[in-house]
Amino acid sequence: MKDVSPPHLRHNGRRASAFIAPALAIYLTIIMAPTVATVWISFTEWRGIGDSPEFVGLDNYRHLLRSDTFWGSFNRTMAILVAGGLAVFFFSFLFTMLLREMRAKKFIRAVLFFPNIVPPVALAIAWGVLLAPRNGLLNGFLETVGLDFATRTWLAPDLIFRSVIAGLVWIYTGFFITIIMAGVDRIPKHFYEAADLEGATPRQKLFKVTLPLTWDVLSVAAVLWVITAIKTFEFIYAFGGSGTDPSISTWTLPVQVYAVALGNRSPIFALGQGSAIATVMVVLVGVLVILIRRIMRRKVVEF
Amino acid sequence: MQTIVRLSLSQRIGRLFGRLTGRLFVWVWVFFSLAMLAWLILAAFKRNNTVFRNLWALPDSNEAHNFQDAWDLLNLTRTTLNSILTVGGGTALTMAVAAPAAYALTRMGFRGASPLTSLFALGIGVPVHAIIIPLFVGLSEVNLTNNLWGLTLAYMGVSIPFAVFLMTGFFRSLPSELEEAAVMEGAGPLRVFSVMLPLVRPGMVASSLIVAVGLWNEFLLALVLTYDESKRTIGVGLLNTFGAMRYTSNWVGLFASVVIMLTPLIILYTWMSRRIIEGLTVGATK
Amino acid sequence: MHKRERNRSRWLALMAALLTLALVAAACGNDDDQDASSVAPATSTPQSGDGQDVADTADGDGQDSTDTGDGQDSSDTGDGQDSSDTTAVQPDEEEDGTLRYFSMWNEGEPQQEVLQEIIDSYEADTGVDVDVLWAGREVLTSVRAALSAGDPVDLIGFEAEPLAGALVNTGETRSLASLLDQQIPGENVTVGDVIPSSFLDIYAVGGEPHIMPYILNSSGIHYDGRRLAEFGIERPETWDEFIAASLAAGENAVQHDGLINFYNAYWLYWLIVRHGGPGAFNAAASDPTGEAWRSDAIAAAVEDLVELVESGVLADGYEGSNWPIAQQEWANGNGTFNINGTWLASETASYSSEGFEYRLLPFPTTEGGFESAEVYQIGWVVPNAADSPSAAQDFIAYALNSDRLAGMVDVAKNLVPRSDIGVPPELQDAVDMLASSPAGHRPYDGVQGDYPELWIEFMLLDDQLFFGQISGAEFINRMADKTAEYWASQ
Amino acid sequence: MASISLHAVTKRFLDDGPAVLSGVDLEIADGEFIVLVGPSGCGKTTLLRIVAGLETATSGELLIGGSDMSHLPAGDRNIAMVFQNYALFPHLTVAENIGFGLKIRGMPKAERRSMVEEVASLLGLAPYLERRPGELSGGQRQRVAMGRAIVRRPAAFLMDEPLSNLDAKLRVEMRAEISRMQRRLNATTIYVTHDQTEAMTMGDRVVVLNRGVVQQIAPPAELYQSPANAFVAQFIGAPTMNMLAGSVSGGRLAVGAADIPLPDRFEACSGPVLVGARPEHIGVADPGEGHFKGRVALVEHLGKEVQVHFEIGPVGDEDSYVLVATLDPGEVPSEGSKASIVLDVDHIYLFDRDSGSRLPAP
Repeated sequence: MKDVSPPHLRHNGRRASAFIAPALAIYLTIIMAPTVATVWISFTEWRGIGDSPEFVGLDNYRHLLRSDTFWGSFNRTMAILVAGGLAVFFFSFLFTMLLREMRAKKFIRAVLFFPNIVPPVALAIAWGVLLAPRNGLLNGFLETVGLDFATRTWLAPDLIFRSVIAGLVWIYTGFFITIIMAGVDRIPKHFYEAADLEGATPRQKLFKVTLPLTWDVLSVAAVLWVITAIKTFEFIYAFGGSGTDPSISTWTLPVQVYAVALGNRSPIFALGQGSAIATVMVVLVGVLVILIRRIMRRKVVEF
Repeated sequence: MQTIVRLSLSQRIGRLFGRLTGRLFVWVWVFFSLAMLAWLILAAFKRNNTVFRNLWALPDSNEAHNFQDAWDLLNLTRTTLNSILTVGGGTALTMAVAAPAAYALTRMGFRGASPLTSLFALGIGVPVHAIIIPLFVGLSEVNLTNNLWGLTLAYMGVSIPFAVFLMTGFFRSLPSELEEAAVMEGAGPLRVFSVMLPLVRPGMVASSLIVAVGLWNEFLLALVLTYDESKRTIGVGLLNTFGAMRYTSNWVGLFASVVIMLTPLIILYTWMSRRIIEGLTVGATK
Repeated sequence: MHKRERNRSRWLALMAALLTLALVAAACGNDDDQDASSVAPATSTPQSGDGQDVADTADGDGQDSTDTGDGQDSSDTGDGQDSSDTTAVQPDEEEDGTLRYFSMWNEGEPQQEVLQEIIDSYEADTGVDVDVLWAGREVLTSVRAALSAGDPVDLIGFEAEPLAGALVNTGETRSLASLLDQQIPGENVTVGDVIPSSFLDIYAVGGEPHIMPYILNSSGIHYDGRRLAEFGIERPETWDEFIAASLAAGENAVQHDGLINFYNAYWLYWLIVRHGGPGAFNAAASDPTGEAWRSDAIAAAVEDLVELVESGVLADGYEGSNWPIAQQEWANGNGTFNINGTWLASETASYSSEGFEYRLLPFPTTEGGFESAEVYQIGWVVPNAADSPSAAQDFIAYALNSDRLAGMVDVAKNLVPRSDIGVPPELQDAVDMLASSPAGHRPYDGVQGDYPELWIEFMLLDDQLFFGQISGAEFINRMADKTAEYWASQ
Repeated sequence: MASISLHAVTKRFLDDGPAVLSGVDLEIADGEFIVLVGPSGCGKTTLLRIVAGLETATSGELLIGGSDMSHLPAGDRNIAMVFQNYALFPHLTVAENIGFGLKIRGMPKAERRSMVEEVASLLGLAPYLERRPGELSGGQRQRVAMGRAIVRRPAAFLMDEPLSNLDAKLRVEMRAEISRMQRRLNATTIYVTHDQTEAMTMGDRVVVLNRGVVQQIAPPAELYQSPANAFVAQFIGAPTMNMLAGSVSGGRLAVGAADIPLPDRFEACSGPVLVGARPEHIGVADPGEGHFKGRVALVEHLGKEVQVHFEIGPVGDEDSYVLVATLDPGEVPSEGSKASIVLDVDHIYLFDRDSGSRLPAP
């Protein structure tokens, strides 16, 4: 095939590779090769350096399928993804709509975004202090204002994970408001003016103007949420506290990877096992991202 | 603003009410976030034995030594230095390789740019947990565990995908004439790049901030790839402090540590929040 | 320190009690049945008059160390051949005068302060540079990282169970047999003279000690002595009495941090050991068919646990209490009982209410059940990968000096394995418990250390039982299945 | 300065895609000012970029100063280009922008400075040398872009609609200025525009392009007076030439109901044709005379003259068509009135109905 690119771009494959090579090399070494290696390790039983990995085929996966701990972690991860996701997107949209007409918009957005730059350990400490069963700020507040009946053992087994999700929603809503608001702000004002002239209700404006015109941004946001939800580790790990292992009732997939493969108070160093869970995470992200792109791609509108 | 459709009184009241409750809700959320921060800051000045007794009391004495304790326990001079080295170094090096890569991917029009861009984007979805085991083993093999260079390298690796993603957004938004003008004037690829680079300075600043904040708060890699006290970063330091504080039940000291860690972030944030927020949105909406 | 003198006699009894522990350990299905039983003769040696003789075990190697005051080769079991292998390696290695020590303590904990003092004086006395890492409880993660990186780790100090599970049982530690003959600097005794072999034998490999304890813990139910009087309650001894006492002990009778899985596990593990005897829990976990879970003893234990949960004596919100909140409350006088390790006195010392009288209730007995005490050691190991193994041994010997180790008693309020140092007054009950107990067992009956993966599944199910989410029968069925599955996958 | 030759230049962006340029042949003399004009999408910018080296021709040959440059990178062709939106580097000062190419060529600072100042004073930019482009007006930016092109004395200038971002008044001024500058520098120049006024006023010769094919290359006057085909005839001239379908036989032209005798120069023609008549060659005849009967649909007063739209044929009929005439203000009929319309047959053009080419071939 004849090269018809302009002369200054002619040898750009070669020139560009000089530009890309450093980033690509590091990326492949630090991200891609280890990912592949993780998949491979997931088919072995291995305690780490000094021990030789023994190929065990799908044993690790079979073991996971039967493990209550794994399914607990899996379900909690999915709970963050789905329940947390619905809440995050609901609040993000609600706030975006409300903030459009509020004067302190920038200030509020900055406050809501703030948890995203705070170390998750600090957030986890704060969240723990808030929800402690006795002495907790929330219960203390409720008692102070006379709402004693509303106090709960927020960290009891039936509530603890909802409390964790609530914490994540509190943290991430600010982030997604920011993204969605940017998408909404891109929509030219005249669409809304036209809708107003036609007498559209706020709900109609949301469904007929805002949603279709922010669809591509929403698709990016949804992908980011999937990644965020499945990756979330620091907050949950630190929420269980340091110095002891996080309670098994708060384990998610990444926490379990850490607990079985990397460390813990009484470590197992089951690298094969941990890699199998990590592989499940990668597959989960992959499948969901592809799914979201498929579902949301068609409806992109140019304006 | 004019509306053609007339609303009945009850509809109008309903709408007003809806808007007011909505705004109230927003302010409650904002207040809640600020109140929690305020409580932590105040608690850092309280006494350990009364801090949970009287939740809403103001500090009755200035327990500044909480901060001294926290400072020592966090080993703050050391951990801050380590964090600045690894986060600063990691961010600078990430941008140093991500910017040319993003430039080449968007502006050099070579075949394969698009699949390569996707390949980089793929990395955003890879959880750290999926790489950390082989990464740890591999870095051990080359003696880069428990080593700030090794950690910096790992930080580069995990930051590159997002940085490239953000920077391609910024580069894509530049007009191609500028580049062509440079080419016409006889500039080679490096020169053209150096002419284009200042044009994406806002993008560089925003991307650096986002990468740096992410790394500053990171602790899994630091926890697994280093173990030595002298190699601890501030994120791991806070986690360890949390652990130690629980054994000694020095809650106010813990709050003081949190406050110490938050202070630079709050200052940075009040100063730079617009940049951070806008930088993020360019990446997501372009 | 006249306290120490007073306590000395109690120690004699304690040591005697511990003799049986090795037997239990041998029986409870550690992989090395052979090795464990080979130690048995040694442990059955002594009933003799003074503590040092009791402690004097047979592990001394062939060569006589002449400076150990009293001749002690009497009970030599003749395994000198074995240990000479290990001793032979050590002198050849080049040591650089630095000792890399990974410790489980966090900075600011009293034990850390005591150790720091020992380290400082060791450095001053010997010129050896001790490079210590206060790693906290995830110390083994750091150890793994260091070993993988090929960095030297000469000495690791941690709880014996995870040490055994993660390092000793996988053959990554050195024999400390030669250490037993080493003289303790500043004293005219050897290590073997003062550390009872019964402790060492629990985690021995091939008859040789690998973990050298420096702190001794146990667990039981703690209370403020003044409170029972306040409520007019007799000190309960049996399970039924304990439940009755708890019901009478006012609000939040039993404080408990329910978010700590292994605190929750205390109850059931103790109940199983009480009903089925030491080793019963371990036996259930090590039964490849899982059927051992269906024993009467375990059924009775589960029934008792359900009784505890349903009686309502557990403090409000115990399921959602994150350590150390419940123990803080308890130490502040809100609540009567708290099941915990004997470190509780040390941990709560800084915030307990004024005049707090630390008392310990041995875990209540059950009808027709067994008596036994938990022996929870914290000790040192020297990994195979150590660069300076002999410096590590020197340090251990140095730190075991009675004046230096006394800091663990006086400052950190812990028990130590040396009989001649004494006990902190807060732990008088613990010593009495250990001394009067006819038998001993490992923490969690060794399940945590021996089967860490199964242990996680156990804690998960135990939590559900403890929080009233599943029935006793369901628990037993699922635990039996889990165990069978676990063994099938091994 | 140098001549530029294009031989059979063809460009496809996709291998099997449509040709954006097909078989373009063009000889540009040294110092000549050539304007490329055509509707948007006709390929004029692509042609310019091929000369610049920003695109490569799929086939064909490009010679600059007699040597083949087809495969030389843009920077090595010694050509300067002025972009539509000026493409000034926003972070550089005016002086740095102008001197950019000199700097790349490694010219010493002092020498560079004096050249930049010389060019700046030529363009009236001397007071602004230390400003950045963002602080300049549109016209000034345009001059900076010119300056950057001029300063390195290139073999040729390429200009890609350089005036389209200016307002109408400024555009007229700059047009003249560029022409003056070009003459003064005697620089070979290729100028792309879609504005026929610019084409007619500035070019020594004009190249009319349509759909990638050169329609005609000629000086402006010739282009107007002697268009090679119907496309050129309609593209050049404002208002547009009227174009009617008709047929010729026996020296007579039939258009609708009209039957018009043709002058001798058309004697070789016959068959279906397009009749082209410029508005100034359409007049009003006395009632009863004239070639067409129509209504005055619209009258536009432009001052010096008046444009009148005549509608021929029944109102609303799809066969109806409009003829536009330019009349003197004195002879304007009133809107809505009936009118007889006459063609100035001495000035009409005939084109082949199928190929559009001029009849008889010039």
